[in-house]
Amino acid sequence: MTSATLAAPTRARTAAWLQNYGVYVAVVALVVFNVVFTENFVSAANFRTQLVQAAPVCIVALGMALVIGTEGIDLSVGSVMSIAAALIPLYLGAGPLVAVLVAVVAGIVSGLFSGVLVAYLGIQPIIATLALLVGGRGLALVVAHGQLVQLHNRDFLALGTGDVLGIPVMVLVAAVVAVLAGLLVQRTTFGRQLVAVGGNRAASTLAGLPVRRVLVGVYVISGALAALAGVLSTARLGASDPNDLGLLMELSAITAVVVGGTPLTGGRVRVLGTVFGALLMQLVHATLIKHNLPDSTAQMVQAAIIVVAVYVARERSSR
Amino acid sequence: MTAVTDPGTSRTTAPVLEVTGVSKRFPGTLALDDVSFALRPGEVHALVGENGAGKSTLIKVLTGVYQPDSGEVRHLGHTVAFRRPAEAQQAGISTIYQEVNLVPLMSIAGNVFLGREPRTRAGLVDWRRMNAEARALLADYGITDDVRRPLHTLGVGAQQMVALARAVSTDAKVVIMDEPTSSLEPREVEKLFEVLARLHAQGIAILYVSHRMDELYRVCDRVTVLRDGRVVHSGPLAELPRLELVSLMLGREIGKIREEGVTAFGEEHEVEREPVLRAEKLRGVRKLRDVSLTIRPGEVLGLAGLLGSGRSETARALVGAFPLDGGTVVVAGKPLKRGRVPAAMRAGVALLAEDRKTDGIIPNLSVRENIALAALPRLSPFGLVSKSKQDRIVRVFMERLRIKASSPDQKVAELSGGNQQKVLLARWLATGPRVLLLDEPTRGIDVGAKAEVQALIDELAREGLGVLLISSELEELVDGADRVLVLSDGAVAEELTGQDITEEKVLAAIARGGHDD
Amino acid sequence: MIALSPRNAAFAGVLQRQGAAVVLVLGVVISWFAFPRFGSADNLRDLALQSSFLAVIALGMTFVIISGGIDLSVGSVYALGGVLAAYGSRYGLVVAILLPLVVCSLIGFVNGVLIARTGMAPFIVTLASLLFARGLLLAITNEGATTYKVDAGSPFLALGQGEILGVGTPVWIALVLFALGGVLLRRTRFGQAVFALGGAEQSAVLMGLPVARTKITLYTLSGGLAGVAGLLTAAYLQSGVTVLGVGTELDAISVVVIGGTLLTGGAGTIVGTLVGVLLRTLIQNVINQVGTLDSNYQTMVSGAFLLVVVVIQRLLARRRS
Amino acid sequence: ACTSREETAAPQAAGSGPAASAASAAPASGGCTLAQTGYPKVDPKTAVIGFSQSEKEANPFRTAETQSIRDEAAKLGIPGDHLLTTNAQSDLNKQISDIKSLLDRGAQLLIVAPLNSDGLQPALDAAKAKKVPVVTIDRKVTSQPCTDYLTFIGSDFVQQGKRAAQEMARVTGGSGKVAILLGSSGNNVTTDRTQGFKDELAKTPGLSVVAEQTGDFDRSKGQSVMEQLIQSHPDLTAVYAENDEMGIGAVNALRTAGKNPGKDVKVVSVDGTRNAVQLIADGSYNAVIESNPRFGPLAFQTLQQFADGQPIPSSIVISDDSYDETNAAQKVGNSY
Ligand SMILES: Nc1ncnc2c1ncn2[C@@H]1O[C@H](COP(=O)(O)OP(=O)(O)OP(=O)(O)O)[C@@H](O)[C@H]1O
Ligand SMILES: Nc1ncnc2c1ncn2[C@@H]1O[C@H](COP(=O)(O)OP(=O)(O)OP(=O)(O)O)[C@@H](O)[C@H]1O
Ligand SMILES: [Mg+2]
Ligand SMILES: [Mg+2]
Repeated sequence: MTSATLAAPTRARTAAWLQNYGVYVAVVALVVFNVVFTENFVSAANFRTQLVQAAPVCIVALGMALVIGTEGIDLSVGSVMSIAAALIPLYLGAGPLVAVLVAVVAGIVSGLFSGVLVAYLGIQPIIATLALLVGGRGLALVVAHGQLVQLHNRDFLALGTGDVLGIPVMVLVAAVVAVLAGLLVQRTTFGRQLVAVGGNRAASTLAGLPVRRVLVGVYVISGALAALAGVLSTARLGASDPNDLGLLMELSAITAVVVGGTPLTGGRVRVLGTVFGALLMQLVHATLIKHNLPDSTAQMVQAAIIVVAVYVARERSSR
Repeated sequence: MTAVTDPGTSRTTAPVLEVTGVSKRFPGTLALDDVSFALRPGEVHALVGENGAGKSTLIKVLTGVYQPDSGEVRHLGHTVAFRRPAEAQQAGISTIYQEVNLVPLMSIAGNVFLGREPRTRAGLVDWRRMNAEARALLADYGITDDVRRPLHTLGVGAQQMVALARAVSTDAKVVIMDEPTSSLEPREVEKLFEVLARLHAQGIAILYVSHRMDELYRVCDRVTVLRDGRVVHSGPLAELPRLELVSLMLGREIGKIREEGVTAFGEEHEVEREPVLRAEKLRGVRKLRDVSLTIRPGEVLGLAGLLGSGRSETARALVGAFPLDGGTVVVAGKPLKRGRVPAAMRAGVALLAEDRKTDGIIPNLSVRENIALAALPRLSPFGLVSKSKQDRIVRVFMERLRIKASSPDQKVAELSGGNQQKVLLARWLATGPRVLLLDEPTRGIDVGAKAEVQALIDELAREGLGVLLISSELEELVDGADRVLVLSDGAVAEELTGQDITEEKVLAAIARGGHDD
Repeated sequence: MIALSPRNAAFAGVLQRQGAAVVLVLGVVISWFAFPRFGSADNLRDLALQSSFLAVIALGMTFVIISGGIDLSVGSVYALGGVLAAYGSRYGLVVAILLPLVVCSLIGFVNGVLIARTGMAPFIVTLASLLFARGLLLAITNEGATTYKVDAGSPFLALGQGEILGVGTPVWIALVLFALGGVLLRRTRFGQAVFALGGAEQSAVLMGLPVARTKITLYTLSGGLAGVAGLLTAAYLQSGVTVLGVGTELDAISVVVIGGTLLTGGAGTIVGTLVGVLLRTLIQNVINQVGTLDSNYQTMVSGAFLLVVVVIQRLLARRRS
Repeated sequence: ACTSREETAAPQAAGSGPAASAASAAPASGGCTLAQTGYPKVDPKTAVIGFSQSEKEANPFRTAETQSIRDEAAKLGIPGDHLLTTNAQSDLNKQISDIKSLLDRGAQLLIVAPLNSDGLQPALDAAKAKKVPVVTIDRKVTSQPCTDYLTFIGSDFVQQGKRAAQEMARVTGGSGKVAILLGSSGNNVTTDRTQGFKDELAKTPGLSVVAEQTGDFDRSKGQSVMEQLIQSHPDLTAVYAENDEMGIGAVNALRTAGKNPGKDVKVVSVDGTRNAVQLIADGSYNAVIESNPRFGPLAFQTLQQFADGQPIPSSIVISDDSYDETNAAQKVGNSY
C-alpha cells in the first residue's frame, strides 16, 4: 500500500475522532484557557454559576435535540417558556406544586399543538412552530396583562436558588433530564423510532412505525421541557416576566444542539453532546463577559466559535 | 448484437477511458483494490460482479463522484482528475447512476434538459423548444405523458427511461449505465437495447453493468469481472462460457455451481384452500379500479403488468400505505383498518417496497437497527430496547441471508445495493409475517444473491407464508408463482394458473390488457 | 372523502397554488368596504412603499428557500446595509450604493462558501452570520452610539424618498428586482439549478450541475438583496438606523412560505412571495384600522393569522393530491 | 377564571403618581407658534388625535405612558373614537407606517413615542405635508423642531446618567469599583445614559468603572451578567443599571451570591418602577433616578397652548424625581 493510502485513513480517523469528541475537547480547552487567563475563574462559586446559568438552555436544548432528531425544529420554545412564566403567578396561591404542574401542562399542550400541526396536517415544523413563536408570547402577555409579577412563595423560589446535597436544584433537574433523555434515545423503542423517523420518514411509515405518534411525542416532550425551563428560570428570577423570559431561547438551544454534534438533517441525536454544547456556549458567554469585551466583539467571536465548532462536528461525505 | 471490435484494431486504438492501479477505501471496506481497467472506443463493455464487488464505486471514481485514494484515471490518453460529475460530463462522459437520480418535483422536460436547457437568443431558457424537444425525445422511449408534469408522477420504470433519455441525448463519447434495466420491464428493455445498438453504431463506448446474464451476452463485447474490489478477469465476452463467468464472479469452482435453470425456484407449493388475505374491490385515488385478490398460505401469487399498471399501488394498498377510495382487506378473517400500516403489520402483512432508497433503508442507522426496526416493539419488553434479543435475531438473519457487512454496526447506507435489499428482507422476516408482499425483491441483486432470495421465497412459501411477488422479470414469475394475476390499467385483466403460466401466455395477457381499451 | 369533479379539482388547484392570492384579494375587498380610509390613495401608496423593503429581502430568501436552504442572516445584514449606506453617503452616491452592496454580498458569499464547500447546515451558518453582522454593525457604530445621517441634500435620498408617477422609488426598484428575479428563476439555467438543488441535491450533483457555484451565488444574492433593502431603507429614513432588522429574517421566511414556496425546497414562485409580503402588510394595516386592539393581542393575532394561512394552504394541497 | 394568585402579589394600578411637569419655565420668546408654522388651529378637545406607541405595553414604563395618554384624553372628555392608537411592536418601519396610517385615518394632532431617535423622518414629513403638529414624548428625534415636529417632551437621558453618577458618588462615599449594566446596544437611551454617567463619574477620581456589559434592559439578563461579574470581580462595590429591571436582576444576583445588596454592593438605576423603589425602602437598593412616563397632561396641555397661539419651546424637559433612602418609603406611591 502506498503512503498516501496510509496517511489518508489517519487523517480521516483524526477527523472522525474530532467529529465525535470535538465538543468535549472545546469545553476542556475553554476551561483551560479561562483557568490560565481569567482572574478568579477557579472557584466553586464560579463553576456553580456557570452550571446554573447553563441549566435552562440545557433543558430546552435536550428537548430540541429530540425534535431535531426527527428532522424537525421547534422555534416555539422561548414562547412556551413565557407562557409557563405567565401562568405561575396565577396558580401559585394553590401551592408551588400546582403552579409548576399547570405550567408544564401548558407546555405539553403547546407541544401537542405543534406536534399535531406537524404530524397530522403535515405542516413544516419550522413554520408551525414559528406561528407559536409569534403568537405564543402574545398569548402569554394577554394572560399576564403584560405585567411582570414579583413572586414571594419561598418553596417555589427555592427551585431557582435552592440546593440539594450542595448541588443547585436547577443543575440537578438538568442532569436528571439529560440522563432520562439519554436513556430515552438509546434504550427505548420510542427513542429508536424517533431516530428512524428522522432518518427516513417514508421508510419508517412503511415499516409500520407509529410515525405520527412519535412526532407528536417529540414535540410534547420539547414543549414540556421548555415549560420546565420556564418554571426554573422564573424561580431563579423571582418574578414572572413573560415579556422577556426565553427571548431568543430557540436560537441558543438550536446552537447548543448543533454545536454538540447533532445534525440538523435528523436521524441522529447526541444527548451528551447537547449537554456539552450548552456548556460550551455558556462558557463562551462567560468568558466574553469576564474579559469585558464589548457587545460588538462578543457577537463576532460567538459567530466564529459556532462556525468552527460546527465545522469540526459536521458529518463528512466520504470523498 | 455481435462483438464488432476487431482484436487487431482494438490494440491500436487508445482507450477512451482507463484506470490503472486505482484503490478506494471506505471506512471498514476496501471497495477498490488496485483496479486497472480500460474502455475502448466503440465497445460495449460489461462490468460484472457480486453485490458489493465495487462496480458502482468504480463508476463513481471514473466520473468524479469519488476521488481515488491512489492510482490514476486517463481519458483519451490524458491523465485526468475529475473533481465532480460535472467535469466528467463536460469531457463527454454521460452516466446513469444506479439509483434513479433525477429531481422529482421538476417537470419531466426540465429533468431531461437540466443543466443544458435550450436557450433563446437572449440567453433565456426556451421552454417551448425544450418541451417540444423533450416530447419528441421521450416518444422514442415510449413515454407519451405530458412533459410538463412533475417527474414524480411517473413510475420508477418510466423515470428510469427519462434518465436514459437524458444521458443519451447529450452528445457523449462514453455512456456509462449502472444497472439500467433493473427497474425496466421487457418492453422497455427492448427499447433500451435499440438505443444501445444505435449508440454502438455511432461508435460510442458503453460501460454496462447488469446482473442479468442474458442481457450481457446479448449486448456486450467485452467483460470485466470484479470480485471483492479486485479485477479477476477481463476479456472478450463471447468466448467466456456463462457458467465460467458466474464462477469468476462468485469465486467458486464451476462444479459447485449447479445449473438448475435461470431461477432457483423449486416445484409447485402445497397450498391451503382458505386464503390468509382477501382483498375486495380496492379502489385507489389514482389508479386502482376494483382490484380483488386472495393470497393463500403457502402460495406465491405473481403480479404481472406493464409499468404503471398498478402493481406497486396494489401492494401498498394492501398494507394500508396508500389512500383508498373503497375496498376492504381481510387478513385471517379480520378486516384491516384502512390506511394504517401498523395495523396491517400487526395482522402479519409486510411489504418490501419497490424503491429501497426512499422507502426502505434508514440510511444513517446501522445494519442491526435496520433489521430490527419493524420488530422493535416485539423485541422490547415495556418499550425498553433489549440489545441481546436484537442481536440474536440480527445474527440469525445476517447469516441466513448472507448479508455482507463489516459488522452489524456498519451503517446500512455503506452497503452495496444488493446487501441493502437483503437487509430489508431481513427486516420483514424478523417480524414473522403471515403474508409477505414483495415488490421487485430481486431488483439489483447479483446472480448469487438472487438465487438465494428466490430460494428463500420458495422456502418461505413452503413454511406456509402467503407471498405476493411483483416482478418485471418474467422468468421469475413463471418459475416462482403458483398463480399469476395480470394487471392492466389498474384492474385485474386475467388470472393464470398451473400449466397456463408460461412466458408466452403472460406476455400475451399483458399485451391484450394493454391494447384492449 | 368526496371525489372532486374535474372542475372542482381545477378550482382547488388554483386555490392551493394561489391560496395566498385569494386570501389577499378577499382581504383587500373586505378592508375596502369595512374601513373607509383603507382605499385612499395615500394609504395604498403607503402600503406599497412599506412592503417594498421586506419584499426585496424576501426575494433573496425565496431563492434560498427554493434551493432547500435558509438564510437567517438577512435581518442583521439588512441593518448593516443601512448603516453602511448612510456612512458611505458622505463620500457620494456611488459609495453609498456600492459599500453596502459589496459588504453585504460578501457576507452572503462567505455564507455560501461555508455552506457549499464544507457541508455545514445553512441554518447554523447563517445563524452565526446573523450574530456576526450585528456585531460588525455595532463595531462600526461605536456600540450603536453613533448614528450616521444622510445629508439632506444628498442625491442618495432620492432612492428612498423620491417618487415616480406618484409611487415611491423603492416600490419601483422592488418591482424591477422582482421582475428580474422572476426571469432569473424561471428563464435561466441558474434558476433551473436552484429548483434542482432544492428538489434533490444529490441528484443535482450526479446530473453534473454546478452545485457549489449555484449555492454560493444564491447566498451572495440573498446577502446582496438584504443590502439593497438596507440601503433603500437608509435613503428612506435619512439615516443608518442601528435598531432595524431584529427578527426580520423570520418575517421574510414567513412571507415566503405564505407565498406558497415549499420550505423543503424544490418548488416556489416569486409572485407568491410578493403576495405574501402584501398580505403581511395588509394584516398590519387592518390591525391599525381596527385600532382598538391591545398590543399584546396584536402579537397573538399575527401568530394566529400565520397559522390559519398555512393550515388552509396545507389542507387545500392535501385535497388536491 | 379559576386561577389562584399569590395573595401578596396584587397587581398594582399604574398611573397613580404625579404627571410629568416641565422642569424649567418655557422661554416666552423664540418658541414655535401656530402662525409661524401656518398650521390650522385645531382644538385638542374636539380633534381626532393619534398616538403612536413604540413598544408593546409589557413593561411598566410603556404601560404607564400609554395609560397616562388615555387617562388624560378621558379627563378632557375626548370621545373614545377620537383617540386613535397604534403600537409599533418595536419595529421602526412599522412605526412609520403606523403614523402614516394614523394620518390617513384623519388624525389632526399626533403624539408619538419614537422607537428610535433617528429614522422617523418619513413619518414626520408625512405629518408636515398634512399640516399636523407632532409632539414626541420620552425620546427626542434628531429632526428640526417646529418644522419637522412641534416639540419634544421628555427627560434628558444624559442628565439622568449624570444624576445617577452623582447619586453613585454619594452612596459609595466617592470611592469604589463600579460595574455598568448597559441597556440594549444601538439604543439611544443606552448611549445617553452611559455617556452622562461616565462623564460625571470622571469627576470622582475614587470611582472607577471595571466592567460594562449589556443586560438588554432585561431583568434576567441583568441578573446573569451580574452573576458573572460578581465572580470575576469579587471586589466590586457598586452597580449602575441603566434601568430598574436590570438593577433588580443585579440585586437578585447579589443575594444569591450571599452578598448584601445596598450595603456590600451599592445599586443605582434609572426609571422609578414600583419594585425598585420598594427595594430602596427595604434597604436593598440605594437610589433610583426617575424617568417619568406620565406625559399625558403635559402633552395635551402643550397641544392646547399651540392651538391657542402661544409659543412652544423646542423641547420641554420634564423634571424627573429621584428616590433614595430618605424618601423612598413616602414616595413609593409615586412610582409606576
Ligand atoms: N459511501 C460509502 N461508504 C462506505 N462504504 C461504501 C460506500 N459506498 C460503497 N461502499 C462499500 O464499498 C463496497 C462496494 O460497493 P459498490 O456499491 O461499489 O458495489 P456494487 O458492485 O455496485 O454492488 P451492487 O451490485 O449491489 O450495486 C461495498 O462493500 C460497499 O459496502
Ligand atoms: N399519476 C401518478 N401521480 C403520482 N404518482 C404516481 C402516478 N402514477 C403512478 N405513481 C406512483 O408510481 C409508483 C408506481 O406506480 P404503479 O403501482 O402504478 O406501477 P407498477 O405497476 O408497480 O409499475 P412499476 O413499479 O414497474 O413502475 C407508485 O408508487 C405510484 O404511487
Ligand atoms: Mg452498484
Ligand atoms: Mg412497481
